[in-house]
Amino acid sequence: MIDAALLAALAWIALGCCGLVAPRSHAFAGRVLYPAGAAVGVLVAGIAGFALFDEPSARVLPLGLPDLPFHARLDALSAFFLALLGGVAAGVSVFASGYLRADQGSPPGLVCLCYHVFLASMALVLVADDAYFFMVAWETMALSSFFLVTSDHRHAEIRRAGYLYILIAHIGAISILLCFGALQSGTGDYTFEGMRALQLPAGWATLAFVLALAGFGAKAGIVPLHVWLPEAHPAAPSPVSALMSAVMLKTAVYGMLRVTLDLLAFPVWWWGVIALAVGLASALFGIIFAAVQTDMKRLLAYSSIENIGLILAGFGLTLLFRGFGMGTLAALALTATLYHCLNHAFFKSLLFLATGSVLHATSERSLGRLGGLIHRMPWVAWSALIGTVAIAGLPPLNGFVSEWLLLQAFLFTPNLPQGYVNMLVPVAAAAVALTAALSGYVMVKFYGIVFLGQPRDAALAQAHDAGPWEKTGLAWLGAVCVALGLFPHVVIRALEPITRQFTGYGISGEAGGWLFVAPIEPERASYSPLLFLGVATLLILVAWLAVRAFYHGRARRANAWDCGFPWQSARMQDTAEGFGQPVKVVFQPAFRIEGEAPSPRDRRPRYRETAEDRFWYWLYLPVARLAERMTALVTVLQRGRISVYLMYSFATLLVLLFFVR
Amino acid sequence: MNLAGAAAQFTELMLAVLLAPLLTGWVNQCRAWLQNKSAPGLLQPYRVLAKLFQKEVVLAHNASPLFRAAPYLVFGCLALAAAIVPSLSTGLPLNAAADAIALVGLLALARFFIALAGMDVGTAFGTLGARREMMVGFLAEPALLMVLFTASLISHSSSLSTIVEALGHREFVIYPSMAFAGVAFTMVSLAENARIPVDNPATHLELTMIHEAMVLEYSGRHLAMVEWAASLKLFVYSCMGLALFFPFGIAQGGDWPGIVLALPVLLAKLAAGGAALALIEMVSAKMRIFRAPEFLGTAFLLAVLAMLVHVLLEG
Amino acid sequence: MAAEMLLLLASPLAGGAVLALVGQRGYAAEVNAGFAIVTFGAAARLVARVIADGPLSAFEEQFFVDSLNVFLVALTAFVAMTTSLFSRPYMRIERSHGRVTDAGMRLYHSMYQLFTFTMLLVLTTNNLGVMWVAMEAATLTTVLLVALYRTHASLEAAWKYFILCGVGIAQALFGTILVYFAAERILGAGIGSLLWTHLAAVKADLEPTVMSIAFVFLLVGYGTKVGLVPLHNWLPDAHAEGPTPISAVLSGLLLNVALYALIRFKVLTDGALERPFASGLLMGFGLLSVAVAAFFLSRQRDIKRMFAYSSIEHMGLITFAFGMGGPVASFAGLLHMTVHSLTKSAIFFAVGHAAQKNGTQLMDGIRGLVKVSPTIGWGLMLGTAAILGMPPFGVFASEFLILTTAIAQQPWAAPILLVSLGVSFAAIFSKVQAMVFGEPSAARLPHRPALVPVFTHLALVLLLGLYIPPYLADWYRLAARLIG
Amino acid sequence: MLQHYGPQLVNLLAAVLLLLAFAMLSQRRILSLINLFAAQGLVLFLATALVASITGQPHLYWSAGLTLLLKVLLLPWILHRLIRRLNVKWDVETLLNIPTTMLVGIVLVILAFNLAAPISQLAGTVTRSTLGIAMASVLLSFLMMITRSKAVPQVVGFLSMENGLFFAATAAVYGMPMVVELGVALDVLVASLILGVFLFQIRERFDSVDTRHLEKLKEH
Repeated sequence: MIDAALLAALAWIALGCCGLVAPRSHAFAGRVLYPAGAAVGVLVAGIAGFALFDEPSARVLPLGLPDLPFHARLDALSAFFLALLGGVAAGVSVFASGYLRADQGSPPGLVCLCYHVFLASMALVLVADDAYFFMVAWETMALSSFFLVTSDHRHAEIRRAGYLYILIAHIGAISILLCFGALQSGTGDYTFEGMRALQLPAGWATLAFVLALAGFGAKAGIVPLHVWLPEAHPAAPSPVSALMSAVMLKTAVYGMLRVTLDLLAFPVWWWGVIALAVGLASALFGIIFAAVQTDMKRLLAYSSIENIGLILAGFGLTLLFRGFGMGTLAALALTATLYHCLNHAFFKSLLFLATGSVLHATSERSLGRLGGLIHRMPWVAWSALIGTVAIAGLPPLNGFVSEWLLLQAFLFTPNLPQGYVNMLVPVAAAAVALTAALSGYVMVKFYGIVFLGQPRDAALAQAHDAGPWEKTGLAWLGAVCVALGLFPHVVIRALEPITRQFTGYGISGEAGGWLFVAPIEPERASYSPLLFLGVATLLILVAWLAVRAFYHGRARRANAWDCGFPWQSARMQDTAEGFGQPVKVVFQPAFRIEGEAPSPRDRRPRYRETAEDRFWYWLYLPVARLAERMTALVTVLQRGRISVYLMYSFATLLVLLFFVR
Repeated sequence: MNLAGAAAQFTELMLAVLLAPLLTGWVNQCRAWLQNKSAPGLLQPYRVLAKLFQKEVVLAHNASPLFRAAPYLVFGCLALAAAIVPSLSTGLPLNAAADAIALVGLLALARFFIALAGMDVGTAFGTLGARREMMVGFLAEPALLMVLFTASLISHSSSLSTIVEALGHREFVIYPSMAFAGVAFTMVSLAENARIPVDNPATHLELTMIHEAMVLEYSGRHLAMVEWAASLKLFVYSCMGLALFFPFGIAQGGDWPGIVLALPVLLAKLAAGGAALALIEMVSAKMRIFRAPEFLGTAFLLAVLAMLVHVLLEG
Repeated sequence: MAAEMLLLLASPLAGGAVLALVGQRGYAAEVNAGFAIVTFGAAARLVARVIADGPLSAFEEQFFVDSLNVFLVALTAFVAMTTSLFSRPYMRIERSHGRVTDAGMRLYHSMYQLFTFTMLLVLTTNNLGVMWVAMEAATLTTVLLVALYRTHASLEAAWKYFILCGVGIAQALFGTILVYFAAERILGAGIGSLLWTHLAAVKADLEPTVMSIAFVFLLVGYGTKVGLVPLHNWLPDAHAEGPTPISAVLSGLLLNVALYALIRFKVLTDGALERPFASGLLMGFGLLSVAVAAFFLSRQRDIKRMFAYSSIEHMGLITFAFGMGGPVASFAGLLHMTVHSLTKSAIFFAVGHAAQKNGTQLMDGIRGLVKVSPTIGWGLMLGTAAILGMPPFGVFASEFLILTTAIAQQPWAAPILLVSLGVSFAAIFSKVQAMVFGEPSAARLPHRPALVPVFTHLALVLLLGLYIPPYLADWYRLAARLIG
Repeated sequence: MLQHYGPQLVNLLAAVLLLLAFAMLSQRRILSLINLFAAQGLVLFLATALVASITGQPHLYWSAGLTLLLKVLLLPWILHRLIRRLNVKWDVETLLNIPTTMLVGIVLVILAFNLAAPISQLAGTVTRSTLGIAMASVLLSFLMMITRSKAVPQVVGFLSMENGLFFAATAAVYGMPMVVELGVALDVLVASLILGVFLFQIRERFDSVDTRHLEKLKEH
């Protein structure tokens, strides 16, 4: 199994290198390499599917440091994320083969290389079984994705975005590195086996946990380390943003789970509280900011922050239950977490690809100039609708299932032995509910403004639907979203090995047969998407047929009525700003709002309002200023006068001599 | 699921679908009485529906298939919701298919599509209505969820029929948390059903309307479906409220005699509830649209408070 | 043994003489490269011998090769060779631009060989006095090269280089005398008490006070050449103003060699004092250098100057690693020495060509390199990624080991390292990204860059990141055990 | 006789050396600075020769001869020519005024003696007590280099530091092994030649050998 996985990663790298054979040929890369990459993706998913129920298999490669060859291991957790990677990569690669065109800055062969190295490095991150291999794969992932983000490096803002991304990624990587240092705590044994065996004292364990949270959080984009995310995702080509948001963020989640649940065999309940708090903060922050965005890819990027926040909340809940030794509930929370990872991977990549098609058709990212595309590009619109319903967490699609499981996990919290946590839980549940509702709001805004209504720009009349490759990719991802929504019991059973491995329990035993999902026991809670969808469809059909049967199906086309307003133009619809206004009003304190409103006597009234991220002003700019000050400080050392330089060494000599005495 | 259960389920569903307009009519009549106007008659909603079904549909030029599908979708969702809520009896087949959370999700789904339909034609009022509807939604939905959570914390289950059985068929206990939840639920259902003080179903006043603005472009059978769905929504919420806060006389496990007994009880409760709703609408004034968030925020906080109270006093 | 040693030292010496005699001819550069290649061959033979039959000494122990210095010998010879290959076209272009006179070229070539000779002498000699002499000679041979362009800036840089290093090295001589003084009381007067092997044998009995004072003088002396803060002031000037090949060998080799001398004495001192006195000092100075250099980076405008500061930072990191000691840290330090000199010289090669193409060393004047010349652009980008500790390059391997050991053994140092590495990454990457990407500022120049050395070095660094050959590893291990 | 008075004579010479170091520190005129340097060389030569005759170590005679040749004759001659060619005979203004410099110098001497005291106890040589003086003169030359702003005095300071080192070697350990002595001497010679070349180059670039002109390279 592990060999197969490694070979698949190798195949990806090989495909990438093939890109260098004909670096300037789009046809070769697009028609040969990317489809092949997609095939490898399917293969990876298959391998992982088998490995999920298989015994963990390990392999030591003759690479790496002398005393530390590359250890690779494929256990249930890795297999799960590997399956996620493969499944998404398949769809995205097929899409990419139709998508990547001549207008990028870097030659296609180079992009192809970076793309496949990116995929391979993510796969290697998931199978790495020692700190060095992990870090190598991790940073390779960062570097290759950086080159992908800046592949169109002619624009200054894209370069800036890439820079911000790689900087935060690198600092995060250093902190992960230090975390591993704390985990091996001077034994010099960097393999995960060694770290598992090691029993760290509480202080070191907590240090490691905090470092891991910070390091992986920087990659996952948790508040306040999220600032790179809304910059990098719009900058990158859409397939890349899809991969980054769908899979790369999940590798960060994987790392968190691996370190905390696996390597740190040291359950401390209040770690869970930290993770829960950070996660909910990120979730609310992300969705609130998504609501006021005017760039469709930025909007999706912020919603990624939200989803990562929800995942982190589930993770925190897992830690909480685990810390209090409640195995079944921990298993439930962990299932919800992983399930949401899976869902987010698919619907978010679907949506990013859809925005990519829109971007190609209209070369327009700003919501203010889109609209009515459901007529021009129906295929994209309908597949995007699936993604939208899913991400809004509405039944019967997949987004709802994971949120349902998460809320179930919350429902069973209040018999915790810790009073304050009991108080905290209802609030947390409320935050989750609020987030879910807001995501519905955001998605109505997204879909309604991009695809519905009248075109806000004359140029949109020329918009064309996506090509066959892109359609295939979208269809695949959409289909998976539906399947994940309709057959949750399958997924839950697939997750059982993982939950058993880390919590000792599985929840699929009570899963109430093939029709119902009942995580704890049927009379506590149960949900059956199939029945749900079946009855709903039945009712809808009956209603429709009845209406047709008893009455008529006549319809006449006319101008919209709109309370009889005579002149209706596209500009009378809500803009993105307008649609976000209520959220801006309700959650005012969250934003840093600047703008001017026109006075009644303005000749040419102009309205401008920007809602900025406070963290820039709270965290990042101060840090930059501090560094600036330090620089000014050390600069004094290098003033150019040779006597002064001599004095430095003289003083050093004297001071040392004095202390030797 | 046995055949009897299926039959009971079907009865409950059809009852809801058929009685929903009647409830709307009843509420309007009560309101008219309280305003001592002459009431339009109890069956007026049915007449309206019939008329609308007869009329031909006028579609805006750029109305998409989504626009045409939405009314049926919404109707279907709410009918399903009506089937899920244990109005006559608990333990029916569909109760297991969806619990409280799924019910909220179902209502959200309906809202989602009607809002999209509102934006589809791309008129000023349509988008305005959709925006306001979603604004109401993103505060009302979690509040409703929290109310249901309070109930499910009490009954250690999120499945509605278990909740009802726990609340209704055990020995009588006073739950202070349910008081908070009740207030919150009332506020939420006022907002959700486009009632005063949040919205006014009777007017088409541009600046204040929410639901009406959203469905402004609908006509003919589509409008009929939308209206019917709206009254279904009112019916569902009423039944939900009654099941949560007055869970008496609801049959168990779909046994026929129980259902036969439960029917008049339900009707009585609905009549009382409708009257109460009309009374509330009478005594309160329509508030500015930007007060709505505060109103709903209060409801949300009350619901959360209800959970806290439960954890504190009853946990 | 003696033969290889003789060849190793004679080849560059002869090269210096020959090139001084023939003067600037068309083939001088080739001759230069030829001698460098011969030297490398000799080094390779020597390495083979040492791998075969362990530590060796020659000429009644005046010369001594163990696993610690043999790999530095190999490294030095190798980088000297590649640099000579690089300097062939580079200096030719400089000449054609008229920045260098014929006399200058003659001086350049012969001094280049002599410089190689002195470094090899420092590395191979067993006699601490000779080591000092050779170190001073290394300064003397390079100081004229730094002033090669005869511009204001280059003269100033050379003058500072000369005075600061001269004074520093004088302190080192005093330290050496003190060591001799301490040794003489045990081993008796005469040449024997200056031989490192003899001293190492009796290091436990050396007089602690004397050794500690001696080490202070030696630290200030050789530390100046290593470029430890606050003794570093000559380094950026000399690197920025000298010809690029010289910057490459200065920062790639000379700093290593000086650090090597320091390590030899550190071993003696820690042996004499029971407490880790020298190690503590090394750690402190190393950390200080890392932190200060990192903050210097962000204000640089001259690209070579910036990378000079990054050399200070990396030497600090290596010094810190040796100060920590222990098998892992010392191993990491040696590895870092290797990969740093390879990477940094590669970067200087690429930078040299970039500067030649754009006609300026100021970073604002260099834009869009990947457009102008993809090879140079990617060479610079990858080199920078490597030097900033991006895997899968070798620098990451050593930094990985150093940091993970640091947080386990010296937790207090971890935050300092974290901040410094973050700051330096931010500074260097932003500047290099701006130079490599974006719209180009300069037109293509006719000449073809000599980028074989660049990519050879980068390939080696990549290899070291992914796979360290077993004999090399054993070699590092032995050396690490030697350092302790 | 010599065995008895020799060490005392050496100590006397050492004292003279220290005196000369102070004199150089306080000296303003370049010409006399060079002469003082020559005198220092002479004292060094005498001391070395004396130690050689006391201990009868042959290689010390060699180094004595070397000192005479290099430090007393060659280098002063080179320096004289240099300043004649560069005609920089004028006074040297110091960065730090003379009395302060003197005070600092005294502090240095105290520090040096303190450092040397324990070591001198260990020394088996008759001239043990002079190690402190050697160290002091090294530090003093260092101080002199710091306080002088012109190039030539800095060079002289550099060379006199070398003298101090030689004296340390002689006094503490009866001189380093021959090969080292030769190497060091060679280095010093080459260094001073290169310095000469430099001074001319600097001169022709900056029309002055004031190191204050050499402050362009710095961080802004």
